[in-house]
Amino acid sequence: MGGECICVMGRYILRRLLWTLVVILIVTLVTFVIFYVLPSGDPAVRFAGKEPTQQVVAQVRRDLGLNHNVAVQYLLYLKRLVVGDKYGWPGLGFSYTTGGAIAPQLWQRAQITLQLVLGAAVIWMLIGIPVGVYAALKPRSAFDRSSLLVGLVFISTPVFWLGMLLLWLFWATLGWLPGTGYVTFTTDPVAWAGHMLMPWLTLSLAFAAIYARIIRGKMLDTLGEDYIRTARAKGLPERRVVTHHALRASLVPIVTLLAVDIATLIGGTVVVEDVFNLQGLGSWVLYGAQNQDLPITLAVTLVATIAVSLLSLMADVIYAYLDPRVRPR
Amino acid sequence: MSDVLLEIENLHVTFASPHGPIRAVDGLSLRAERGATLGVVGESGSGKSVTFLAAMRLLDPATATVSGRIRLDGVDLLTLPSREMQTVRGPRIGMIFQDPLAALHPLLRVGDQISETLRAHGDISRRDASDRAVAALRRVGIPSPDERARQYPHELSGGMRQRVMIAMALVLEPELLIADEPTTALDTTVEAQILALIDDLRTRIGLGVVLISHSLATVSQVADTVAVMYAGRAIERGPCSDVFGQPQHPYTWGLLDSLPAVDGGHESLTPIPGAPPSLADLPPGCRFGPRCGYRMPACGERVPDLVERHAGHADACILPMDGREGLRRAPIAHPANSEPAP
Amino acid sequence: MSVDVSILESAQPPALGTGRSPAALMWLRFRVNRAAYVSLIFLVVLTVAAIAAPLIAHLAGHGPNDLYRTSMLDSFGNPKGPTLHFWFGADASGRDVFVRVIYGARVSLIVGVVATGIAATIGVVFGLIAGFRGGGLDTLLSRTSDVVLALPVLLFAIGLSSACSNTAQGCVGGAVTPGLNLVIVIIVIFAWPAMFRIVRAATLSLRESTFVEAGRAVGMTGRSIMFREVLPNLISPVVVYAALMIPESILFEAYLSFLGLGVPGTTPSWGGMLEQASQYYTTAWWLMVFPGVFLLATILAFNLVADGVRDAFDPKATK
Amino acid sequence: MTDPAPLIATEGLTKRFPVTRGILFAHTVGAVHAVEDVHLAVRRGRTLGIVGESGSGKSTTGRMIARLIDPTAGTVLLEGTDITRVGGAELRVLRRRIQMVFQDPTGALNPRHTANQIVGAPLRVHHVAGNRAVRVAALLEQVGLSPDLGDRYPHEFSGGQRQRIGIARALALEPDLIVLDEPVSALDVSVQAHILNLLTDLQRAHGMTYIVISHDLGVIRHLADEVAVMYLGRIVERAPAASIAAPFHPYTAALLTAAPGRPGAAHRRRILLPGDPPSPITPPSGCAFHPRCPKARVISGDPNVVPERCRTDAPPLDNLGRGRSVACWSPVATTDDLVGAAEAMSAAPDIARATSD
Amino acid sequence: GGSSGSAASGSGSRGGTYRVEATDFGFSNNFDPTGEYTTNAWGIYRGLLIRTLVGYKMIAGVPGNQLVPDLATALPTPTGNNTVWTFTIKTGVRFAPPVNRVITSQDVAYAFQRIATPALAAQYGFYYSTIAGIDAFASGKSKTISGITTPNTRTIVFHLSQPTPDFLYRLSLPAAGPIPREVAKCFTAPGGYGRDLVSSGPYMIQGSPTVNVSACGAITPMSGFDPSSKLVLVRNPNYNPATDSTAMRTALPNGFTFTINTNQRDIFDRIQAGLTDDSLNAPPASIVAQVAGNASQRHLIHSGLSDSTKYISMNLAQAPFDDIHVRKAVNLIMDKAGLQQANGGPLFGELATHIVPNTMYNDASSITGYDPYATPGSSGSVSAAQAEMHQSKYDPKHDGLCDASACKDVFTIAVNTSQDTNEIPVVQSALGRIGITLNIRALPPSSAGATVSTVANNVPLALSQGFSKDYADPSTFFTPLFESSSIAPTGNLNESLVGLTPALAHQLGVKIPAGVTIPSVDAKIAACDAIPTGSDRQSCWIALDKYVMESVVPWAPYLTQHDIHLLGSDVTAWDYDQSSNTTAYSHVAVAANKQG
Ligand SMILES: Nc1ncnc2c1ncn2[C@@H]1O[C@H](COP(=O)(O)OP(=O)(O)OP(=O)(O)O)[C@@H](O)[C@H]1O
Ligand SMILES: Nc1ncnc2c1ncn2[C@@H]1O[C@H](COP(=O)(O)OP(=O)(O)OP(=O)(O)O)[C@@H](O)[C@H]1O
Ligand SMILES: [Mg+2]
Ligand SMILES: [Mg+2]
Repeated sequence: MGGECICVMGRYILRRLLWTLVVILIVTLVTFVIFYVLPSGDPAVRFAGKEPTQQVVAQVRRDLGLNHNVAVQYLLYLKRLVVGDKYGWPGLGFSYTTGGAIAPQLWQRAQITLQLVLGAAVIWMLIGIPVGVYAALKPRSAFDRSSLLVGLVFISTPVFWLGMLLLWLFWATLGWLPGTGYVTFTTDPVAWAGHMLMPWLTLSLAFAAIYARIIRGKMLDTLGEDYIRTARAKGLPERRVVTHHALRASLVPIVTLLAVDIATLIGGTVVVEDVFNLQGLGSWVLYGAQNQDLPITLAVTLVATIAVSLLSLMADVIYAYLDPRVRPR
Repeated sequence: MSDVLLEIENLHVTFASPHGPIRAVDGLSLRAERGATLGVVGESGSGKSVTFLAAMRLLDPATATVSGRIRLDGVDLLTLPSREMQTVRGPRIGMIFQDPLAALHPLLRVGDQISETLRAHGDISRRDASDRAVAALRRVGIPSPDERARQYPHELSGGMRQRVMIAMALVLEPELLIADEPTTALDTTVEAQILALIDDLRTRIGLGVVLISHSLATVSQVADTVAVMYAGRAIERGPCSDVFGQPQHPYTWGLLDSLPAVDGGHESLTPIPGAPPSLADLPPGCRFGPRCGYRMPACGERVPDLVERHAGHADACILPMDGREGLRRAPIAHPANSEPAP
Repeated sequence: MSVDVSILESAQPPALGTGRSPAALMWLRFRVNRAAYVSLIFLVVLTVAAIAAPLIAHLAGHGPNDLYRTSMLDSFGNPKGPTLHFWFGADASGRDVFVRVIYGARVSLIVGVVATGIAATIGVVFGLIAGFRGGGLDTLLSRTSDVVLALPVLLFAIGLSSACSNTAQGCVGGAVTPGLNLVIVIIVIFAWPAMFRIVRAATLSLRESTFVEAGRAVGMTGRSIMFREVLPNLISPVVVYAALMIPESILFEAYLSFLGLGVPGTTPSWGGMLEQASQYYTTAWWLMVFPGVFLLATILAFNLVADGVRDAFDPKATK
Repeated sequence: MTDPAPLIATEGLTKRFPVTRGILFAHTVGAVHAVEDVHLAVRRGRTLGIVGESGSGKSTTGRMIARLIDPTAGTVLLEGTDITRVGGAELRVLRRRIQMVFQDPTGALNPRHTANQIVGAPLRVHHVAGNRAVRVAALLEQVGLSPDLGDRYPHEFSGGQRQRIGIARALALEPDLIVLDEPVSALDVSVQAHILNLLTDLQRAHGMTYIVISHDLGVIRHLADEVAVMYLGRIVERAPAASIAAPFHPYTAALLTAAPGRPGAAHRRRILLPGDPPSPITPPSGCAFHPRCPKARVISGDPNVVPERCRTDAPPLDNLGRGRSVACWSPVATTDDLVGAAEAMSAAPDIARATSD
Repeated sequence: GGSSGSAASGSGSRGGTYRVEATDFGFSNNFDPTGEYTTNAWGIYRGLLIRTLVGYKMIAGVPGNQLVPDLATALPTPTGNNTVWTFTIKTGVRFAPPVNRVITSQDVAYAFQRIATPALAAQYGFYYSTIAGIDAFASGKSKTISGITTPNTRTIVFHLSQPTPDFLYRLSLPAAGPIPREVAKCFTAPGGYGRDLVSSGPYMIQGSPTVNVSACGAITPMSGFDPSSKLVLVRNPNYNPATDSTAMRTALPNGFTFTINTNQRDIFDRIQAGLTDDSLNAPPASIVAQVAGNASQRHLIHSGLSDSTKYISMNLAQAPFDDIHVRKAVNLIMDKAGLQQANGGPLFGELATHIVPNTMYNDASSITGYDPYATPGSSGSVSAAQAEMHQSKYDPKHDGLCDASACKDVFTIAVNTSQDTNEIPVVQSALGRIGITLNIRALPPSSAGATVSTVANNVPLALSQGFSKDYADPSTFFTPLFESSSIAPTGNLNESLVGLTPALAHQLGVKIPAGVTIPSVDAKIAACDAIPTGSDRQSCWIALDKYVMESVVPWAPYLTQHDIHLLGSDVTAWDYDQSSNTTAYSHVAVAANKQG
């Protein structure tokens, strides 16, 4: 089975990667189309200064590659993406508004977003799993009910509002935590953590609640499974039944969920980054879209799409590894 | 027969539900003996599974209230501290369930699931445990057991999964095997294999077996003693040949008369009228009374006890002993020939 | 432990079980859930208040866009906090926050209900067709929903809002005008795939169910099976999921408005008010607290109702 | 044996379900040989029983006859007319003549429709003239349900009652043929008897033709005039119900002895077939039963050896006269020697292994 | 104006570092002077890094807008009807490391070659379009710009193809500063040179000396500048104060740091705590209010009156604003005091009553106090506005309200930044009083700009428009804003379409309502623009300003914003650079002893 399994898996992964490519093509195309067909501004005009002559505008267009029709521009973009440009590989071009190269900024900002998302993920898992498991072990108890209700409050809280509330409380009023902004870890680890703490919390509370809910449900389902009864009937200690049999089965589906959530957040922390002034991918794409800076928008879109596709693929592979039933045979 | 292994006395199991208590088991008494097979039959919902889950203390204490006595070799399991109960489950009583796919952990290799049992109940090295697991698989007739041990439940066929379950239940060499509908999910030919296997193990290692089934035929094939359950109580109990040969309780009569014969013809069957009572709303007196063709006024007054009338053959019916056979041929009355909604 | 639930279900007291339509049963079960019931009452009150907003404004003596810049702003244009006449204080333009909060309920409720309604309808119709008919159409719709889910929501929202905002008549030939309409369009675009997936999956399994086969066996046409046999059985997942979509839509509107992409500031909306609050929250807490509390309470109420609806439809879910 | 005028007949009925793999670009990697070359015929007013283990293709055969799925090959003949490919309006007409009752009484009823709606559906679909409500009430009464219960939903009925509703629906159009797919296997014994009685009563009253599918020989022998035994998609034996007790096919023999008989009846010695039924995706060569066949071992005299012919050639369904046919190269005369052979096989490890993979 | 009291302060001493923080540099061309077109960059260039032939004293008020020689020895007198301008460059002015050599006339000429190189996208290259031969160079037809000659290393002569009286002002823009070819030639894409800018001023980017300029491939960005985090300036060792004057640059601090701190509130907290000195961002009104209310802190607020006008622009080709009475009524009803308050109150700006800010007129006496639409308290007058509206064709009922459907739901573009958002309700409420209701789209600044400046969008009304000078000649307002020739399909600044002719309208796809003639001021602009700089020219512009306000009425101007700076307590000297509308970095000083 081994060899064939790997081969089948490989083919499956290849197919998924192919589909990822298709999605990337479509998503970037849509981005292009939104940018060109719908909006109002001509980036060249802005680039060309306050009182541009038509020649200058034309020249800027040429420089920005805007003189070709959309289809050609798109193809050129793809080409540069594949073969690279003067800023290296992949060819992501330069910002229409600042003239700076995209790629180095992208990595820099991706780091911040990644720190934000991963930190938040750790927090929400650390809160969500124990709460969910404990609630499932004591269904309908006071803890269960109150965790459900508190969780629902978290789920219902708009992230930006929570962020503002935290800032108002812990920064503006109490002065316990530093305000918005970002300090690199290497500069000052304490300041780094101080600055990240509120964004992490803001991002993770709703997820913690959602995960607690999901884990509680999965755990309850699992605890109702026949094989848990079997484990008990074998005389296993309750602790082992819970950890080894119930938790294991309950957490496997969480892997997929986690990967997809993290992936979605990589392009989706806009609001938190906005509130906390973090110069990550989210605030960048907001900037790019609001300023019609297509290369920025495309770069973030690309990263987000790739993150979603690859992480969900990874999740599926891990899932297949953890759950023999879904391994391709 | 004196070698009583498991003795259940006046067992009551009540489930709390939003619509009032559900009396799933209601004053049940049973006995299982060493080296013999006790067959427990009854329609769906009659309390067969609950009884033995109660014996294993596997019911959720949050919803189920259990009272009465369940003695294993004279020790009351219901009062045992839960740590000691863990040493009963597995080493002393093994249990297998209806749907072997659902009853095996889908994410663990079958060999590991067996050796885990061993490691939980004794100081045994990982290696020895897995060797013994393979041996257990071999004993239940699984070909190339060492390969199978490394497979996952979904990779095995139904019959094989049930064999794994049996191997797992027996690996600690318990005295009692409780098999709750072990063959319902299996094909006819495979069912025969499994029943034969259980029977074979029983004779070979002197195991006590409780075989729970809703199929009279299945039970009749392998059981030494049979208990017929109805609405949470045993209404007839006795040696297999007696219970099926000279059934005493009108309900047993009804069950047997409902069965189409394998070699029978088209003649009309005689079904039991009505449907089992709601456990949340039991009728007064004899639970079977409302459906009974031989009902007497006294039936509605008290719950008849299980009384032993011949050697080892007991029933819970108020009808006078003499002339029961005659009655069976000529029922007194016949309530409406349709079953009401539960 | 195996619980024979069918017995539990049918063991309801006869008063519950007989002669009542499933809807009535649902309602009975819903009412048992106190949190959901209270939430529903809150939402009803909120809806009434939103409808009666002009009346409330009249009673308060301040219209939603009346400016009290001499009395409620200092010389720097900073707003003043709650007073006897301005219960929730004033915003940075000197408008009555209380009245605007009440008016803001309109946007949230309309968005929640209308966007969800449209998205759910699209999702159900597409999902039903895709799941039932299968084939190329299914592939097309499924892949489309995949791609939509892969699209960056915000970028799309920004693109659409800038595209539709530069002329008086909006975009797509005037079909989409900025503001509430656009917000609803954006929400619909991103919300239908989830419903689509749920309905499609449910339809796929229902299509294999025996009663559908029974329908065919008695000679029903495909369409009749789809609408008479399959659709009624989708009510439960659809209603349950739609109930969950409402708070999500409201939240989404708040996000869009917060980012300045939602309804115009002249229409009071909670998200828009909170956007303004984001400039002032360190000094003017009331701008943040009141609309935020209402937004949270409304979303929470919808979530609780959704939970209640789910429990009512599926008593097993809560355990 | 071909009947002079069978109501329904199949010729070479075959169904293969493609086995696909892949998510994005699904491709066919094989086929489930669900039904292979099935010939059947049932005369008007008679009952054919199909028995066999799970996955042997009973339901698939039934569904093809009821035209719920299309055969891969072969024909279904209703009164001699080929109905295999009819569609549209013709199929609607056909639906009035062939109806089906399903195994799972709960699943077969739409939980969102009342009993009246369910039973009335065929009348509505086929625009049957007359007062529908009256007709539905009559149907419910016919199957032993009070018409008062008509506005209840399926969950408010017991299993037996649900099956009655299913039967009422099948009766609504007064079909000539009813295919009953495991009509009682989901029911408790006491309820099962009610339904079996109902079915016999109805047949007597209306002169309908039944095809009854079951894995329970008791049910089959109770209802059927003729029995067809299926193994891995093929009919291995056909016999009048009365004479099936003396089987010719070793599989039938094993089935008969394995099936728990009526309690109290004399026990036969069981023929314990080793292993599990093979996968219909890769059916064994030759006679599909040969890996598990004790008779083959009796012939060869060695539990490890199967005669060449069994392994290479599929035996045809031979007509042995008196309504009996069997598909076996070496039909059984007595079952006694099979018991021993089967036991020897179980002991021979490599065979048990070969058959269970 | 209000600036005088708070602008210049203290004298200060040498040393220390002047620390500035900003949420974002917002550079438009990555700090490459050839294309960089932002106020903040210009302020830094002028005060610290780039010396142009002519410059400013970088002080507040009208004097700050007067040209003075910088690199040039003197202000030249043009010959040939303002077409020939000859400059002599001071001796001993040297580039900062790594170039280190004396600045020559070729370095100035090279700057113009860069401006004329299309690939470098000089964003305000249009100011130099009258230099003879610049187009030929741009199109590659010529290797040099024929209109710029450098007879010797100290002399540079500009020959213009047409009279350009304000040419001197144009030479004061940073793009016209000297650029060493040996370094800049390596940067062929827009913005690249910004990271290796070679200073000619008293400071330079930190790390300049370590850049290897021997070969293009060896050049690395200067370590002191990272567009996303910081700009650090240190003293230029080659700067010779003798070539400069303290009137222009006192250059007291030892260095400047411009640091990105994305948290705006934090910046002002730090300023108040004395941890930093200044910000490129304006402090929010809430903070200013708080500081102003505290007697001990009030002195930290400084400001200068920026040379900009904030206005509501009306489209003369769109109903109902095609009717001058409506436009006048809009001016009369507008609650300018309310708009001022929305922007933070009087501290944040003075009411504007006409087009060009007074500080841009050398002698503003004849226009100071001019307010053709004066209303009590500047809060708008319903009676006056309705009386005006009464005369309009859009008031058929003659009730003083705009009754016609054209006045309902007038499509309006607004800007969604915080203060501009605050203006919306004020305008809406004011216009409501004369019967005009608005259909408002509040967009981000760049989209709003793009939308309004695309003629085909036919935006009737645009709120929160602002215009600020590039240099202190009123032509920088009138020409782009009101000349018909500046109407362009996209990027159009003449949003009111003043001077739109039917032919042009047709070409742009705009419909002029029947019976409407759109006034033109082309001739008037041309006439003023032809006058050499001086008081005649001024008077001409002032007359035009009044004419536009009374007879064209394309705008409702309302605010000249104050550029407010909250300063740290270490700042001992500060002034406002009127020419750049920023802090006068060349005149600031910090308490050196308190900073290391
Ligand atoms: N956890 C539980 N909570 C409430 N009721 C329960 C629970 N478990 C079992 N019951 C009820 O107890 C009764 C007896 O159930 P039990 O499972 O013992 O029946 P059974 O005889 O095993 O039937 P089957 O043949 O269907 O397995 C049923 O009515 C069932 O609904
Ligand atoms: N729609 C289908 N697609 C693929 N395979 C199918 C399909 N329906 C049935 N099969 C396969 O065809 C074979 C025969 O199935 P069928 O349902 O006819 O068996 P059966 O004899 O009725 O069994 P059971 O007693 O379990 O109902 C099985 O292997 C089954 O898995
Ligand atoms: Mg059971
Ligand atoms: Mg079947």
